[in-house]
Amino acid sequence: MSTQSTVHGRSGLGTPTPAVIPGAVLWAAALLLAVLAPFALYPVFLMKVLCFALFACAFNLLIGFAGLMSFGHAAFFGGAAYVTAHAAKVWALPPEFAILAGVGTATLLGLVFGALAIRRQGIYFAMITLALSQMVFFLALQLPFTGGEDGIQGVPRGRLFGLVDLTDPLAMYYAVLALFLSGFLVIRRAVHSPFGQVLKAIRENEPRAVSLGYRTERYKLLAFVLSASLAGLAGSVKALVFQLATLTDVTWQMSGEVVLMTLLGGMGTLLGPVVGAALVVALESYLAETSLPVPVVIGAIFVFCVLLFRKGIVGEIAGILKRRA
Amino acid sequence: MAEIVLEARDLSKEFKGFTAVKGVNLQVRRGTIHALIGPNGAGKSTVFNLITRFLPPTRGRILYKGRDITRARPADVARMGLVRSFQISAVFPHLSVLENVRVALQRPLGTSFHFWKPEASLHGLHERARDLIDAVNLAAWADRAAVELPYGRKRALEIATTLALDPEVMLLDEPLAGMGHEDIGHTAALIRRVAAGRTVLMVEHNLSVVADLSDTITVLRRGEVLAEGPYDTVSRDPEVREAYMGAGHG
Amino acid sequence: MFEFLGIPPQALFGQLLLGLINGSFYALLSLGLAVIFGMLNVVNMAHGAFYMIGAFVAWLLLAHAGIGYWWALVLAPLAVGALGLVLERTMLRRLYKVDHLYGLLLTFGLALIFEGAFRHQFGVSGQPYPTPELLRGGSNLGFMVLPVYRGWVVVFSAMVCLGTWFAIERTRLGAYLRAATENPVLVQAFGINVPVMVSLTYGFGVALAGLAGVLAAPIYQVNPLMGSNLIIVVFAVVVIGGMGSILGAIVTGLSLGLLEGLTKLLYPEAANIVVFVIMAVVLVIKPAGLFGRER
Amino acid sequence: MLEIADLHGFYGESHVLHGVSLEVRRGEVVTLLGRNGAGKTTTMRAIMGILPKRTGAIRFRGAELVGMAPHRIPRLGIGYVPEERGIFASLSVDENLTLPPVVRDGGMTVEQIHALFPNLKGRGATQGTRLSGGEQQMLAIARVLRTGADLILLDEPTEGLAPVIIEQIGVAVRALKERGFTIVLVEQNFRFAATIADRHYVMEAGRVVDMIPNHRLHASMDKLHDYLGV
Amino acid sequence: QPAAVSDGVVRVGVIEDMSGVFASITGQGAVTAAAMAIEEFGGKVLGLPVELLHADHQNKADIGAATARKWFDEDKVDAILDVATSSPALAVLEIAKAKKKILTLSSPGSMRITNEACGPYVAHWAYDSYAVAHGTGNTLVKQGLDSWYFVTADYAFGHSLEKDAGDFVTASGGKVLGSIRHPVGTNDFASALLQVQASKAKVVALANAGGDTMNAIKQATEFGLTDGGQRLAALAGMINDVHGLGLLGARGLIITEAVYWDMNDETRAWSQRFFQRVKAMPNMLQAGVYSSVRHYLRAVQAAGTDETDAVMRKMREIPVNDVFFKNGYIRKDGRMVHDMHLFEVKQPSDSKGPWDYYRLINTIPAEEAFQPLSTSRCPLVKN
Ligand SMILES: Nc1ncnc2c1ncn2[C@@H]1O[C@H](COP(=O)(O)OP(=O)(O)OP(=O)(O)O)[C@@H](O)[C@H]1O
Ligand SMILES: Nc1ncnc2c1ncn2[C@@H]1O[C@H](COP(=O)(O)OP(=O)(O)OP(=O)(O)O)[C@@H](O)[C@H]1O
Ligand SMILES: [Mg+2]
Ligand SMILES: [Mg+2]
Repeated sequence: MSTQSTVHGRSGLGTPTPAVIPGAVLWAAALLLAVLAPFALYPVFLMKVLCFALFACAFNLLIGFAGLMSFGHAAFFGGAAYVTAHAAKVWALPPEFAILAGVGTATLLGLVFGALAIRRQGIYFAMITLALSQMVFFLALQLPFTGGEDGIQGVPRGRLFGLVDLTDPLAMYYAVLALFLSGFLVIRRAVHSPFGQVLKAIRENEPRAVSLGYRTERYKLLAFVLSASLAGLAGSVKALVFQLATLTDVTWQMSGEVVLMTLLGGMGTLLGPVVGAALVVALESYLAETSLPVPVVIGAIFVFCVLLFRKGIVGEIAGILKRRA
Repeated sequence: MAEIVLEARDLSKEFKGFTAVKGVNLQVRRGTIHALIGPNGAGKSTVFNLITRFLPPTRGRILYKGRDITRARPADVARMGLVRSFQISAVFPHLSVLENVRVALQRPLGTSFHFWKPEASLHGLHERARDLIDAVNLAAWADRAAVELPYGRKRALEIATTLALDPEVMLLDEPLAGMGHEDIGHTAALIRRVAAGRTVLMVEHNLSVVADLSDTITVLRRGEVLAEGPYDTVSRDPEVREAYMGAGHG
Repeated sequence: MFEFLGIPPQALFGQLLLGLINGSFYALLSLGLAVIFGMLNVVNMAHGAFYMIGAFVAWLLLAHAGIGYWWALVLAPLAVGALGLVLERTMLRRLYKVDHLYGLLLTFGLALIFEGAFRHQFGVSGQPYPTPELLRGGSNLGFMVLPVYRGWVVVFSAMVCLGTWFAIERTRLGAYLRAATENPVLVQAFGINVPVMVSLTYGFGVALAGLAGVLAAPIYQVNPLMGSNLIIVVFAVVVIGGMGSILGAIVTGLSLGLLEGLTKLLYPEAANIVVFVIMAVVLVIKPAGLFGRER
Repeated sequence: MLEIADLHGFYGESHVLHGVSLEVRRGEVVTLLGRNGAGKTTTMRAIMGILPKRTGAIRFRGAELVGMAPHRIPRLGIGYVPEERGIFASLSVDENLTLPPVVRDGGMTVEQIHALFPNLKGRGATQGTRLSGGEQQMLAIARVLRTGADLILLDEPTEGLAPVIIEQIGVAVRALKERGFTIVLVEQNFRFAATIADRHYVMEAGRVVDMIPNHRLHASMDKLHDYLGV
Repeated sequence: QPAAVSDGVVRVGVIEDMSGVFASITGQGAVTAAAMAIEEFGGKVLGLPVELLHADHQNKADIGAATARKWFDEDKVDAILDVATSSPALAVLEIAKAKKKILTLSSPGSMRITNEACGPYVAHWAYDSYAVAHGTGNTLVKQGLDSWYFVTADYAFGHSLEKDAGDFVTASGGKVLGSIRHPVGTNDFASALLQVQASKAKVVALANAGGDTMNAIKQATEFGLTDGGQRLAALAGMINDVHGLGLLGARGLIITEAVYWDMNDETRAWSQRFFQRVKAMPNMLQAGVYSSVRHYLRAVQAAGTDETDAVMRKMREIPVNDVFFKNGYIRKDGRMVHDMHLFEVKQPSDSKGPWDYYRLINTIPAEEAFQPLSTSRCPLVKN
C-alpha cells in the first residue's frame, strides 16, 4: 500500500515514502482538530466550510483526476439542496432520507448532463455544463415546488435515524463531519482504485485508452456521475445546515466559486479543495463585515491564481516537498 | 494458403467531398506481417483508422475473423483482439512504465469500474507486467514516468502495452517514425519477435525495414490500391516505382 | 384573418419582432465571442462584463460630460476595445501556452472584478439612459406599436454583423485572421505582426460587446449585472451555432431570438430554457454545432 | 547576402543548435544536408525568427536578424516555405497565394506564377488543402515568389512527393535561380539536391560539419555516406 | 435595573438591500432611519449603550439567513428590526422564531408574515400587500376600471400583491384577465407588455417593486400602452419610484403609502433631517424602520430589560405613536395596525419642485386598511 502524505498519485509505485509515519500522524492530528473545532469556532461556519469542502472535492474528482472541467456543478449542489429541503419540509422525511433524495436527484442530473457533455472536451465541455446548469437555474426559478425567489425556507433538521436531534448545533456538526469524511474517503478511494487508474490513463491519453479496449465515455460518465452525486451530498447537507435552499446555490457564480476553491487549493490534489474551500469561505465571511466588495476580491484572487499560482496552495507545497526529496 | 484474418472490402472514406480512400480491398493473412506503403496523403493512416473504427467509413465493410466489425465500437474492436498503435507515440506520460502496462492488463480483470476497490487489488498484475517490460528491454525503467523515456524507448513501451492485451492482430502505424538508427534496428527486431504467432499490419515509410520484415506489401496511391504482393514483386512494378519509390529504390 | 396554432397574428408578429430584437443582441454578442474564440481560443467569460461596461461608458459620458448617444456609439466601443487590448497584452497573452481552460478562468475572474466594482460604485438598481431624440416614439405597425429605437437596434446590429462577416470572410484582413487562427507562427513568418493582430482581435471582439451595451442602454436600465445572465444564453447560442463560426454566430443568434419569442407565445414557462433545450438536442445530433467544424 | 555565425538555438530547455555558421552569396542555390534531427529545419526557423530562443549572429544584407521582431524579418526580403507546407485550410488557393504581403518590388505576377506552375491555373477557388500534395508544395513556393523576397528558404520541398513532381519542382527551382533568386534548400534527397545546388552544407547534431561545392560532390561521396548514412 | 440587560449592551440590527433593485427604497435610507431613532434616545436605553448593526443581504435569502443566525449566535444581537425584501425576510423570520428573538419587518410586504409564517415575536410594521392592493384596487375599480391584467414579480411579495388585488377586483365585480410572472430584477418587459396590450385589459397592475416597477412603467410608455388607453397601477409604487421616473413618466399613478413626508409640520421637519443625510425623502418602509426601532427601545425602557418576552409584551401594550404613525397597535397576528393613505401622482405643472409629488386623495382608516383578523391564517389567532 502506498500511504503518501500528499497523495498526488503521480510518484512511482512501490517507492517507499519516507513520510509514512508523519503522514499518519498528520491525518490523526487533522481529525482531532476537526473534532475539537466546534468548541473554538462558530459551528455553523465550520459546517459551511465542510459543505463547500466536500463540494470542491467532488468537483476536483472530475477536473483533477478525469481532466474534465465542469462549469455547472452548482446544478447538482443546488438541485440536491432543493430536493432535500422539499423532502424534509413538505414530505416530512427524516434527514437521512431527505439527503438520500437529494443525492439521488443529483445523480440523475449528473447522468443526463454527463451523457450530453462528455460528447465534447475542454472548453466545450465547460460551456455545455455551464449552459445546462443555467437551465437548472431557470427551472429552480420557475418550478412550483422551489419557491422561486423565496426558495424553500424553514427546513426542519429533524432527527437523524430517529435518534440524534440535529437541532443541536454540535450534533449537527458531527453529523456533517461524518458525512464529509465519508465523502472524502470515497473520493480518496476512487482516485486510487482500479477505476481511478483507468481514469488517469484516459486523462493522459484518451485515444490510447480506447485502443486498449476501454470505452472511455463510460468511465468519464461514471466519474461525472460520481462527482455529481457527491456535489449533491454537499448541497443536501448544506440545505439542512442552513435550513433553506435558495437560488444562490444554483447560480453559475456558484459553479465558478467551486472552481476557485479548487484552483486556489490545488487541482488534482486530494487536500487542495479542502484548503481552498476553507480559505474562500473564511475570506467571504470576513469580507462580509468589511466594506470591500466581495466579488472584486474573489475575482482578483481568481486572476492572481490563474496568472501566477496555477498549482494552488497544496500543489505548490507538494511541489516544494518533491523537489527537496 | 493461410486463413484471412482481417479483410477490408471496397472500403471508402470521404471528407466533405474529398475522397481519401477509394474502394480499397485488403486481405491480411493470419501469421503474416503485412505492410501498407504509399506516398504521403495516400490514405494509409485513414485506412488504419477505418479498420480500427476510429473513423466511420463512407462505404465498404470490414471483416475480422469472418465477423463484420464495420459498425463495432473502437473499444470493442480492441477487445476482440485487434489492437493498434499510433503514428505519434502513444503512452500515458505521467504514469510509470509499470502502470502503463498495467492499465492494459487490468481490463480483463473486470474491475475497472470498481471505484471502491483499493489500488492494491491490482498488484497481482505486477509480475506479468514486469515480464512484458523485460521483453522489450525496459526493466531498468519500470518505475520511471513514461514521459522521461527517450523516444525510441517510448515506442518499446507502447509495444509492451499493446502486447499486454495479447492481441491476435496488431496494427502498427509507422512504428519506426522518428527513430534513430540504433533504435530502428532494435525495434525492427522486436517487431519480428512479437509477430511470432500473431498477425501484424503496419504502415511504414522505411523501405529497408519493410523489405526486411514484411511478407506482403500493399501500395496505396491517392486512396487506391496500386499494387500488392511480396516486396520483390512490388518493388519491380513500374507504376509503384513511379508513384512512390522513384528511381532511387529497388 | 388567419391564425397560427390558435395565436392571433398580432401577438405572433409582435413576439417574433421582439424575438428578433433579442436575437440582434445575441448575434452581436455571440459574434464577438466567436471572433475571439476563433483567434485566441479563449472563451471570453468577461464578454457580458464588457457589454455592461459599454453601457456604462455611454451613461457616464452622458451624465458627466454631456456627451450623447451618437458619440457614445463610437466612443464606448473604442473605450471598451482599448480596455480589452490592455487586458490581452498584460494578462491573456501569458496563457496561450497553457490549457485553454485557464483563459476561461481568467476572464471569469475579470468578469467578477468588473461586475463587482461597478456594483460597488453604482449599485445594481440601474441607471436610466434616455432614448436619443431622433429615435423616440413608436411606429404603429398595425399589429403592434414598434418603438422606433428597437427597430433601429435590429437594423443597426444587422449592419454591424454583416459588415463583420464581410470583413472576415471576404477581405485580406479576414484572410490574415483566418490564416493566423490556423497557424499563427507561419503567418508571422510572412511578415504579419500576429501578436498585434491578436490583441486587436480581442479588442475588436470586446468592442462589439461594448457596442451592444450602448445599443442596450436606452432599452434596459444601465445596470452592472445586465450582462451576467445574458452571457450564458449567448454561450449556448455559440455552442449551438458551432464555436468559432462567424456566420453560425449571427444566424443562430437571430434565429434563437425568434424561437424564444415564439416560445413566449406557445408555452411561456419554457421561454427561458428553450435555448438550453435546443442546445442539448443539437449536442446529441451534431456535437460540433450547426455550423461548426470538429476540431 | 546571408551570413550566419555561431548560431545557437533552443526549444525551451533543449539546446538544439550548437553554433551553426554558414554563408550564402547572392544568386546561389545552397543546400543544407543532414540526418533527421540534425537541426536543418531549426536553422531555417532561427533565420525567420520563429524559434523561441536563439543567440549568435544572423546577418542579412548587413541587417542583424537576431533580436529583430519576427514579423519584420520577412519584410527584408526573405521568403519561407516550411517543411509542412503550411497551406491554410480555411483559405482558397487564391487567398493562400495572395496571403503573404508584398514586401519589395520585383515579385512575380500571378500570371508569371501560373506560367511557372501551370497546375495552379484555374484552381483559384479550390480550398487550399484540397490540392494534391505536390500542388500544395507548388502553392507554398508560389506564395513567396509573389512577395518580392529574393532569398527563399525551402524546407524539404520534395518530401514524400512522387518523382514526377520532384522533377517539376527541380525545373522551377532552376528557373528561379536564372531569375536571380537566392535559394537555401533543406534536402534529404541529395540526388535531387545535386542536380540544382551550387554548394552543400552538411549538418550534424546542430553544427555545420562540412561544406562541399557541387562539382566536388562525386569525389566526396564516401564522406557523405558517413554523414548521412545513405 | 441595568443587570437585566444581557451583556450590558442593547444590540439591534437591520438587514437591508444595500446595492440591489430595492436599495433605493430600503438600503442606506432604512439604516439611517434606524440610526435616527436611536439618536432620539441619545444612543442609550436604561443607561446602557444601544448598538446598531446593519448588513447587506444582496437580495439573497441565504445571506440574510446566515447573517441573522450569526448575529443571534455570535454577536449577541437582541432584535432584528427590519429585513428588506420578502424572501430574505421570511428566511430570517424562521430563524428568529427558532431562536425566540424579536423581529419587526417594515420593508417586506408579503402576507405570509402575518399569516402562515406568523410568530409570537414578529411584528409586521409599515404596510403589506393587502393594504396597498386594497387601497389602489378599490379606488380604480370604483372609477370603472374593472378588467385587470397583472405583471407580477415571481416571489412571495409579488404573489401576494397579485392575489390580494385580484381578490378585490373580483369581489367588486371586476375581472382578472390574466397575469404574467417575471423574475426579480428583470430588464425587459417588452414581451409581457405586448401580451398585456393584446389582452385589452383596462388596468395593467404591476405587482412588483423598486427597479422592476420603474422599468415596467418606462417600457410601457415606450410601447404606447398608456396612449392606447390602458391605465397603469403600480401596486407597490413608492415615492422613490416616482422620483426615478420623473413626473412626466409617473403622472396620474395611484399609489397607496402609509406616509408622505409633506403631510404636516412634524413629518416635514423629520423628513428634512432625513433628507440632509440620505439625499432623498423617506418612504413608508424607511419611516416604518424608524418607527419600529423607536417603539422597540420604548418597550425596552418600559420593561426594564432586553429579555424577549418582557419586551414583546410591552411592545404590544404601548400604542405606537411617532411622527408618522399615530395610535398604532400590534395585533395578535403581529400586524401593526395604522392608517393608510391613497395618493395620486401630480401632473408636472402642479408640482412645486423635486419631491413634491403626491396629492392625497383619501385616507383609509386603520380598521379597514388591513386584512381582517377573521380571515387570518395565522395559527396564533385561533388559540
Ligand atoms: N479529417 C480529415 N478531413 C479531411 N481530409 C482528411 C482528413 N484526414 C485525412 N484527410 C486527407 O485524406 C488523405 C489521406 O490522409 P492519410 O492521413 O490517410 O495519409 P497517409 O497515407 O497516412 O499519409 P502519411 O504518410 O503522411 O501518414 C490526405 O489527403 C488528407 O489530407
Ligand atoms: N518544437 C520542438 N520542441 C522541442 N524539440 C524540437 C522541436 N522541434 C524540433 N525539435 C528537436 O530539435 C532537433 C532538430 O530538429 P530539426 O527539426 O531542426 O531537424 P531537421 O534537421 O530538420 O530534421 P528532419 O530531417 O527530420 O526535418 C531534433 O532533435 C528535434 O527533436
Ligand atoms: Mg526538418
Ligand atoms: Mg444585550
